[in-house]
Amino acid sequence: MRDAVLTLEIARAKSARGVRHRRFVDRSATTLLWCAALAVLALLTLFVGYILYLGAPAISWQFLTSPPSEVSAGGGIGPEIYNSFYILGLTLLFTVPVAVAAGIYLQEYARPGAFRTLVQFSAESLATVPSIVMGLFGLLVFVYLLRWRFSAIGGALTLTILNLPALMRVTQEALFSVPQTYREASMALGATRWGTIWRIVLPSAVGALTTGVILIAGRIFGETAALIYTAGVSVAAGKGAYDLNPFRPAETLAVHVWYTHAESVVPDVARIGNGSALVLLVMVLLFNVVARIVGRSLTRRFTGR
Amino acid sequence: MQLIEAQESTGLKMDVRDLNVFYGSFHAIKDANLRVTEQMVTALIGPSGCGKTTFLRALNRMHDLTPGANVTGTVSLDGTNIYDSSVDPVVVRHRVGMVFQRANPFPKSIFENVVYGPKIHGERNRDALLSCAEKSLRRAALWDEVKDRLFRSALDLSGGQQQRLCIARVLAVEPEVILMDEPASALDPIATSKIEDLIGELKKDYTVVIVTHSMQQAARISDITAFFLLGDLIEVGTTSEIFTRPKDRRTEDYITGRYG
Amino acid sequence: MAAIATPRIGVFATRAHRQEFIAMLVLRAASTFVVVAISALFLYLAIEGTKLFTVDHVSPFQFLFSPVFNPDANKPGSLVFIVGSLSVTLFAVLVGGPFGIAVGVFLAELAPPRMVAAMKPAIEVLVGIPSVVYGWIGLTLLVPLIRTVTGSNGFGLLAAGTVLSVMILPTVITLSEDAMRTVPNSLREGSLAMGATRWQTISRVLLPAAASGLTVAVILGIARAIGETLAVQLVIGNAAVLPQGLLGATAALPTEIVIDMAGAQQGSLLEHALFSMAFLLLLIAMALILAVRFALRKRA
Amino acid sequence: MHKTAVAAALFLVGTSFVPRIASADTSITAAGSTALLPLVKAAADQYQSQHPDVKIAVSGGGSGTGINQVVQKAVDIGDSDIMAAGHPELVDHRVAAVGFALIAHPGVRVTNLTKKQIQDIFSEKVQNWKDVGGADVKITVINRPRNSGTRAVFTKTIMGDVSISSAGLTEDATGSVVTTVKSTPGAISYAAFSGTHNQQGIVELKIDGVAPTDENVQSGKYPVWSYEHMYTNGPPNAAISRFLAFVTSNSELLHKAGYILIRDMRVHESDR
Repeated sequence: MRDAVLTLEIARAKSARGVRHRRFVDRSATTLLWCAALAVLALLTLFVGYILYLGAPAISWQFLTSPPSEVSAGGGIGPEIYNSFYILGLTLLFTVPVAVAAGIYLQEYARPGAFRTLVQFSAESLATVPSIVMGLFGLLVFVYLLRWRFSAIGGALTLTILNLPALMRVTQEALFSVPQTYREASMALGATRWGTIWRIVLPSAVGALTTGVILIAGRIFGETAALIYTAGVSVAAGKGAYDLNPFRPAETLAVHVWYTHAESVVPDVARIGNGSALVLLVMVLLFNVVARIVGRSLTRRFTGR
Repeated sequence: MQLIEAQESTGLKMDVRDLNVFYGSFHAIKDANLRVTEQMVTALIGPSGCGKTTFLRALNRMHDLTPGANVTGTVSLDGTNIYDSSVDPVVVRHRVGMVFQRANPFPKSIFENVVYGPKIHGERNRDALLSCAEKSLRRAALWDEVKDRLFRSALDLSGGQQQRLCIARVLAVEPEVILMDEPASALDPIATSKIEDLIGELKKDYTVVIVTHSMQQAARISDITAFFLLGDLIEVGTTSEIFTRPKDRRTEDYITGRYG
Repeated sequence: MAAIATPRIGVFATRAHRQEFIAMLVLRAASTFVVVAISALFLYLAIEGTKLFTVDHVSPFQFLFSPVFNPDANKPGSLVFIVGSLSVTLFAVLVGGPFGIAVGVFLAELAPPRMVAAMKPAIEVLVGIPSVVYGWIGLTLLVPLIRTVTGSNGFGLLAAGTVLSVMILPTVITLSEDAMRTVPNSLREGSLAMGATRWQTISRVLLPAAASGLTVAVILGIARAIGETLAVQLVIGNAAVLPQGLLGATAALPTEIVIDMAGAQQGSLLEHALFSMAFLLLLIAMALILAVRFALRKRA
Repeated sequence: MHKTAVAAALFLVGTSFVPRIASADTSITAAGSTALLPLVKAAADQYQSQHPDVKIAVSGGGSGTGINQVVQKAVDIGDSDIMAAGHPELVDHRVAAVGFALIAHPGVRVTNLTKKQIQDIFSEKVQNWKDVGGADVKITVINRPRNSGTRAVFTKTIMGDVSISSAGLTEDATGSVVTTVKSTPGAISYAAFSGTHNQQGIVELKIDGVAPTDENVQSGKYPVWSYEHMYTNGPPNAAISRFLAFVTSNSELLHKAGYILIRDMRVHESDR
């Protein structure tokens, strides 16, 4: 009898220690995970702060608007900013319709089967193609095969293919988030599949879709490796730098950062790199903010919420 | 009144023969046969999971939308099998409308919800759409409650109002048959009674097939009742027959409350 | 009553049918384009990437396993770049992988909603920062730091690996968070109900349950790392030698391509060798996708 | 969606006419060597401001790209630091000469190296600056990529048969070479005068006691120099000839950009 009581006591003491130990491990792990997450935020703050610190002195109206210099100090990034937006616009013009259409097909139409599997596998494969490899493909097709030389349109088409999978994914996710009941209600009223998609599904998804597109636009804006051998590393002189003709070489801002460091001989490389990096970063932040605002307001407008 | 008499007194709207529905390898409906009579309310009752809703969705080819669902047998609408390869499911759904268990208004204004059907079927004239909206909302006994806020979001309506809006939306398409899948199950008693009154009104012009989990509701509003159990259609009869003199033992057990 | 076989409201129904038909055609065409794009890419690179073997008669074995890269002397051995690529990627996965998974687990299991709300846009921004800006930060902040601390010249495996570790974070975080969220709640509740602590639940029940999803997160992290070009090129040192320890300068497949492509004459052995490297990168990417499919199939 | 698709189609159709419209003007395209790019670009800027009817598009890409594209007639002018061997159809236009300086980080405390010492450094026989009379600092060799014209000139004029060790760092181009030498203690590399003369924070080393100046290049005392080439596929037309003449003769621009006028050269390639 006494022995039994004693055993129980020991067991209790042991389990109390076990509980303390388990609680300790739990707390430590929790703390560690918190630290990891905070480290990500800290890292981002560090990057933004650092680039801001480096780049702010370089920024001036003159820097943002004047043409780059090849030889002497004092070059700006005006044409590069223009080209970045120009190629971004072209890319979106091509990639959004194709990606949205393919996304709709996969999400709303395709039945499980060989064709859907093929399209999905193609999209996944395309998504992992390194951007430099895509750049070489662009070089082969647009520069060598079609003889377009280095051109804005060649760059834009290369980026179109590069960003198709991401945009398809955004489309599929936006469509997936539309409740199935909307589709059923519409079909039960005698709407066709396309009628349902056009009038109900797309308007409901347009907010999420736009947010996704703008976020990807931010990435297209900063793309570099795929453009070096397709859109080239130079801008035309004078007013020609702001040409609307897509068949001209068009160095973008991100390419300029690399190019200035790697290839140019101007003495103020650091200033140009710092300033350009800051502009790129600000654009990314801007795209993120705009994506959320526009997405929210479109959702409100198209769904009456 | 006997079932046969009742059906002969009006007319046969839909005729379901040897209907089987599979979800993948799961056999959800087994050899069901049912005749749906014009201008009457047919209620489908049975315990949860017995296949009532599955059966209902077979009547306007909603299973086309469910990947993996497979339907065999025939469902005739005015003598034409709606599963025939020459038949367009879109036209079927145009003629056989459906109201769902949970109100599912589109995230648009009340007006846009009601005129959605006419719009997709090609009506562009705004006056015509407006008068159609008013007519449908009046028929759904909702007009007085929403006439001042037609262009506000439908999602701001109460649950009961939303469900009547969904009925109005179906009415605007001018279907011949209205399928209702437990339309009042998510509503409070007052809203429920409004819907029930509405169904009573509707059968003057339409053929209604309604799934309900409430035997009282079936007794109150239907003319004909079909009892389902585990994918089998056990028994069909006039509502009074089923509730007073069921032929099958299982029906009786259910009516008297021996199943959940 | 007209038969349903012929549309009741004739003209509108046919119009709708026409639209449906055209829509279907357009959507299918767009989907087909995706297939055509990847096929053309693969085909083109396969043709250009094998000219080294078919036109220049270099043995694939020499290309893959010889460390001597001297195209002028017909010696396009790419072992250095292959090993370089694998080393920086391995480094990135060893550092960024666990870190990213930890943050993913945190977001799915522990983070209060406000923390999630703060982290999501932060991760989006990390994805959005152009790789050349990562490279720039590496070049102006990390390389001097390594130089000061270790006394090496700062360029090399350590710098490149560190930059890549940060760059794969968003991919790994997002995908591992998704993987954790797909674990059914019943497992979570079951474990907690038996008196397990939160950490025990995570480590013994949830992580194993999410294993295939986490594997996918890491694999796609690898895919991101192995193809990264400019951020690596700016800090790796671009020395065509096998990495001599963590501080040694070396080169990777993408960096070698971007450096030598500009000077390569069309049809030269060098150009063919560079395209072979690009093709190799493509094959690695494809292999990773197959690995993802395999990992996901195991779960199903 | 319809509208976007239609717009995209219209745009594509529309843009396919643009090159034809553009070619109605006098239009010259040049691509290639990045060592020559600053000069060609600056010259194009000036030339266009004097001749508004002429449009000149200049892009880089590297010497190899320049030769590739002019061979394929994708550009009118291919810029190159190196001779285009094996392409008899190309016509060589030497537009300038340029010298190349050996540059080092100031901390190495060396101002002069012999040819032999340079060979030892770049073949990694010597790995510390103290072995060539400088500070006790490890040598970091920085090279240019394999097909770089600069590297070719350096190899030909200094290294001879001694091969460059592949253990050194590689930087893409003149600009990054200079930046990296500036920031890396113990670094040594080589780059065109156009990229080194106007820089602070680096030392330009004498070779066998001869300073890297334009004057020494012109007189033939300083060994590391080469011509810069602008290739046309067949004889150039009148417009291109005029532009090439402008590049070759614009002494002010050439000097500013760090190049040497051909007519100022008192030695020739064949003299070496």
